[in-house]
Amino acid sequence: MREIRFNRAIMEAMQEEMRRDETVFIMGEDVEAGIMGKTFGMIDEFGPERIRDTPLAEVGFVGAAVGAAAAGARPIVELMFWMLSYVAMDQIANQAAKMRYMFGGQAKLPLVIRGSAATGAAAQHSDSVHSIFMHIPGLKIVAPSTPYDAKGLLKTAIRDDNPVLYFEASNLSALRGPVPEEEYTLPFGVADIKREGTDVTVVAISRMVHNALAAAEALAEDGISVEVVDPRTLVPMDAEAIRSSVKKTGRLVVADEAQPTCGATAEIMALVVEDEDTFDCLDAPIQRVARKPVPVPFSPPMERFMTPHTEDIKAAIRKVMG
Amino acid sequence: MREIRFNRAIMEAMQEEMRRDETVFIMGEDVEAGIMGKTFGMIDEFGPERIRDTPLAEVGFVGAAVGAAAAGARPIVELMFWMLSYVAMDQIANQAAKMRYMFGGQAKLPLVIRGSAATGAAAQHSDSVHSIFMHIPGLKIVAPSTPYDAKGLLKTAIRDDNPVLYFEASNLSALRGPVPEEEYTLPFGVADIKREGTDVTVVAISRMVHNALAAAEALAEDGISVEVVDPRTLVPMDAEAIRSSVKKTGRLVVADEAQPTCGATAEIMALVVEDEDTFDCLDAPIQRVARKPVPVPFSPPMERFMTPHTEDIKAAIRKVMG
Amino acid sequence: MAIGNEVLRDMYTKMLTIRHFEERMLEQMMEGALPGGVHTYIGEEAVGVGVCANLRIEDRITSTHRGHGHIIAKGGDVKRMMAELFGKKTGYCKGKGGSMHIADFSLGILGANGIVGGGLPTAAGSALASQLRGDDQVTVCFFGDGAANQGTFHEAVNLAALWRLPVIYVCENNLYAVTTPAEKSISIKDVADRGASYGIPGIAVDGQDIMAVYEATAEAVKRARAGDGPSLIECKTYRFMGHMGGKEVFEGSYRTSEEVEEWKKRDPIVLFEADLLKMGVLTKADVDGIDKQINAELDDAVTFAKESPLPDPEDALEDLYA
Amino acid sequence: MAIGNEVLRDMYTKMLTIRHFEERMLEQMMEGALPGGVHTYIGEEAVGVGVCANLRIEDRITSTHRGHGHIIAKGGDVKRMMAELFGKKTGYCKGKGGSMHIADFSLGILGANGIVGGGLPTAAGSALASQLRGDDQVTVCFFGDGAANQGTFHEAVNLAALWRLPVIYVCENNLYAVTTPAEKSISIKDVADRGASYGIPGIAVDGQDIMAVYEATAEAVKRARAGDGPSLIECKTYRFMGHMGGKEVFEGSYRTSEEVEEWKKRDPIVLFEADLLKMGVLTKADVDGIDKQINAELDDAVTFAKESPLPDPEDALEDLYA
Ligand SMILES: Cc1ncc(C[n+]2csc(CCOP(=O)(O)OP(=O)(O)O)c2C)c(N)n1
Ligand SMILES: Cc1ncc(C[n+]2csc(CCOP(=O)(O)OP(=O)(O)O)c2C)c(N)n1
Ligand SMILES: [Mg+2]
Ligand SMILES: [Mg+2]
Repeated sequence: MREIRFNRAIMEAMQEEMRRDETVFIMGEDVEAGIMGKTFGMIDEFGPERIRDTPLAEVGFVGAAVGAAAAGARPIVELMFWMLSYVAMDQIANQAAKMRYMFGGQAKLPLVIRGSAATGAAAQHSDSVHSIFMHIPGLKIVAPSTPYDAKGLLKTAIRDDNPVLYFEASNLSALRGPVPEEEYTLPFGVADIKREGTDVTVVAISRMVHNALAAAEALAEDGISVEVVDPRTLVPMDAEAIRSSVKKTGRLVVADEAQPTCGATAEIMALVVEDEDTFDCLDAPIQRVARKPVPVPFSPPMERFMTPHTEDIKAAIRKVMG
Repeated sequence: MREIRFNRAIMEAMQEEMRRDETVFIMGEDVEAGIMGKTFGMIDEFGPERIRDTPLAEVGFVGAAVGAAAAGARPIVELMFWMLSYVAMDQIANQAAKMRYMFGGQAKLPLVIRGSAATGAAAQHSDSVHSIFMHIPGLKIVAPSTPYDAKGLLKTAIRDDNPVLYFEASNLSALRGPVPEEEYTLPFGVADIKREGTDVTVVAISRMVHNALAAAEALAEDGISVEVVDPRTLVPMDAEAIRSSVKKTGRLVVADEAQPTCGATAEIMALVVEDEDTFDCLDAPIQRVARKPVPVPFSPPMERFMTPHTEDIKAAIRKVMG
Repeated sequence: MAIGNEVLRDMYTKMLTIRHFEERMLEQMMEGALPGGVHTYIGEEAVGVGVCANLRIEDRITSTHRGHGHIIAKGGDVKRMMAELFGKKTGYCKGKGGSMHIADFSLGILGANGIVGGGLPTAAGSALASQLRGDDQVTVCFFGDGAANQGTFHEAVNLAALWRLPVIYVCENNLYAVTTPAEKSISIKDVADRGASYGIPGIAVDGQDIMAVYEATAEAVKRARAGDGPSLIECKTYRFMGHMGGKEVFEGSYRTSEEVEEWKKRDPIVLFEADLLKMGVLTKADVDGIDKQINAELDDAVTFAKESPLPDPEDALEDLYA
Repeated sequence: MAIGNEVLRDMYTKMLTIRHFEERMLEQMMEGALPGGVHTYIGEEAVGVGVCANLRIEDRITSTHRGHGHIIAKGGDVKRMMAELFGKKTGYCKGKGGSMHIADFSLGILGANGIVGGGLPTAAGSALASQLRGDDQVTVCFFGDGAANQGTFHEAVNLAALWRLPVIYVCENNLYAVTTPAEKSISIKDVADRGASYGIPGIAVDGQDIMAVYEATAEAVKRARAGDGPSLIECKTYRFMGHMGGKEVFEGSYRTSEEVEEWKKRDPIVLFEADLLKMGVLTKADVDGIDKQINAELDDAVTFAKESPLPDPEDALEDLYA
């Protein structure tokens, strides 16, 4: 199968869906020039109406996307970085997420908001915020780890009639991976076992899937068999797949690039320990691998120190192996 | 000891601190008229400079409070309801929380933001958002359950040189409780055992403390001895107190009025199961008691159904008792 | 003005329907039948009706926390509105929304909003959907004097102006945001003058004079349908009741009863009725007939609301996702 | 204008220091010595220097992502700045901030900001702190043409106008926000005209002419110190380099090289130097001497930055709370 980059997979998904449905359009800062790489050149095919540069006004244009969706269009919003969701938070958390429900099911909000997080850009550009939005009912949340998943899930997101937040992890943009030429979509709420194993389960989110696979590979040499589960969508979350894996292995490590406190890692731990059958199979304390609880510092030695890496996953696995 | 209402305790804390330090002032919407009850009448003593009505502009006045704090004043911001933090999110999450750190320790930000959540006011007014802010390093988070704690913790918050978010639970405002006439403050990061017990630990947050105590009382008749732990501050979190209690009882229920997913409940569960010693003492799956995962609906039967109550805590306790 | 007599009669009927609807609602509130708070439109009827008389069914509006008048003006069904206020299953939102979240997408009512200023960007987005489709529908956004100071005002109106969106921003300046007088929250006298910041027409009209509102809107709608972009209309008006419910506790403290009485002399319904009688559009008998008919309709609405079933508690779990 | 020759010389020196600082930084960037991105101030030196020449040490500024010029203009130390860009422990933020978060509270530099528009409310707050204390310090807020469309602009300037805060809003209109031309993001020609929305003076000046900037600021500072409230000054200027780093990939696509060349003819340093030579404030020999002196200082700064130690990884855990 051909291999393409993560960013290319995202672009292809948008191109295909825009060809398929003319109500789909993209809006965001500098999308016409395509400075984030994911819309670069799309202006030529789709023109400035559908590759729509916005003023520097996140609550304005995110809110406009919400209203456009409520009125029958299908916007894709590009946030340069996800920290900009803080600026637009009300429109995401208290408008988009709640409209359908509070109107008793009247609204359809086919809206995708996508973006990445920065690295090497210090505190204000680097928050990984998916866990915050997991806390708010009414949003769907996607966190792909491979070009294949990125494309299939983004196409599904664009066809979904609900607000979908789509998180592109830092450092993945140039990752290559196999993606078929043929059209395909991937369902939400179905975890993918990225590697089978029997001794310990690692549930890893987005970029951390690759670290988990590297850790698994390394530890295989020591005779430890690691299963790597990639939830792919955080809402809906495939709790069953996670619990099944833990029931098999009896041990769990959870890895996410975000903050630990009230994070997706804590949620996955909770999903496991509140389930009686799974709890009964648990042979060791669960370990979480995440950022250290400080904002992201600028200088590389400090950033590296507070960011989770393959070694951290390995250490956590060794710990739960006892 | 005299008994005063929760709201009165909050007002007293502000009055005392404003008398003690003239750089402390209050700003917010309609604080002069005191429509939320907590500043009612304070205008007479402190005047409009220090009981400062703002325009309807949350990112503006929360940001102004951040700037005033950075420049040496000690603002207390009243948000009518905490959902307004969504509107001001960037100033809280990406400015106030990060400034000191990203400036290498230069800034001091003595800032308190306080507010409540509504009931009977449907989806957009009712989010309990403390878990969201727990996810963001750099903030301190207070969630008191009694007038005594409310006063002592708010005084500490006002004297703290960091941004402190102070959550006043819905339904607690009229609660009466003993509060000494003499001045006192309460430390952050020290949980309070609201009831001792030996069979099961209930960690309950804010309003749920009262439900947990009611559940404990009821189940005592069935011979179940429930320990109720009130963390009081969620950041810093007194993990040690929680773990000690669980080591003693071997069973845990966690209760919070907020959403479960990535919530404070999940975090407390994670703190327990990632700690080897505590995990080893755990005799049953942990249960969480929280809202059902939908926005808050308007109509009382539905709101009641999705809100956690004493019966839910009792059921959870019975479940972990096996 | 070439408005047909039928239209004028309909406008009068709508104004009176709003007035009586609110009065009935307050009666029910006093009887304890309403599970939540309400913001009345009494005194401001000329604005909603004068604006919406220019709209077609397919045209859309975004409304506010003080939304009942907008909804009736746009053709909303008083039965389903009243039932919603009662939290009944037959209400517009099946009891999920309550007073602050009534919507009727089939009539282009994109919903009331609990967040002040929340509808400004979504209205721009709704207009964008029309522009993208190439239809000639317009969107009207109602907002208050308080909302005129929200960042959403700036971002949304700027966006609408840049993209020449078919949207009309209608500021209902009733001189207060809760207890805060406009001069404490708007740094200039007329919100209308803020149109100049975006290069769009801004006009201030007497909001008690329905024909003035009608004419200003007619002009703006013409512009919008012709593709000439947005307009800003400020209607100077007054709420005759307290901010919430009927008479509020703060009444008198932030505005004098003389001021209230002064404004009540310019009751928009009384003024319009006098004009219509003078013009011979209505006779005294017509007026009585209309009044009777409205009262009969509202009797039905109240009965319908009372007799309708409450939602089942479990209904809370529905309507989250499409 | 009665500006002493020493002040003029100092202004010239500061401008040239900024220019050379940025050039050195770009050299270091090309050599791979900088771990993060940078936004240069080259071409805009007259703005920061012309403004800050009116300020005292105790006066405060809030800066932007394009902040190096402001910091040098306000008296910042090039050694600690350069070290910060290198991510070194000796930098202004101990390596935690990098280019976008340099601050020096001892000089009233309340920090650069990674969030466009983020400093607008905090500047108002800083001014509020002065007003509350009754000192006569002023605060200057720098922001870009892009930022002029953020909601924070509206909320903060409105607030400042209402409260007559001693703050000066300085818009650096360099015609682009990344690749987005101002006319695609600002719905009128002059940001200065937006002052009228708040009843405050708004003036547009030639940002390449340092004396024009100086004089406009002098007037605004006088107003602010006298308690007459805020002003808005728009400086029309141009960035000579790409949005980030030196020459960017998008150069040419969103602005023509003719346009760039045209603006470079109005290099603010060249213009000021010619004036000073003509006025006899400087001789050619002075110019050479200043240049030499600056270069020597910057040699030291680069050496200092290079030779300074990186932070220890664990330093990441410090400086979160006061
Ligand atoms: C963003 C936001 N801030 C504050 C509130 C609380 N609140 C509800 S209505 C209101 C006043 C609104 O004033 P205005 O816009 O003038 O509308 P009016 O009530 O006068 O019709 C306030 C402060 C809110 N709901 N949303
Ligand atoms: C709120 C926000 N939106 C978007 C960005 C990404 N971004 C960084 S700089 C920039 C352009 C800023 O333009 P302007 O305000 O004109 O300043 P300039 O770079 O031209 O000096 C953008 C869009 C950001 N950092 N913050
Ligand atoms: Mg009002
Ligand atoms: Mg610019």
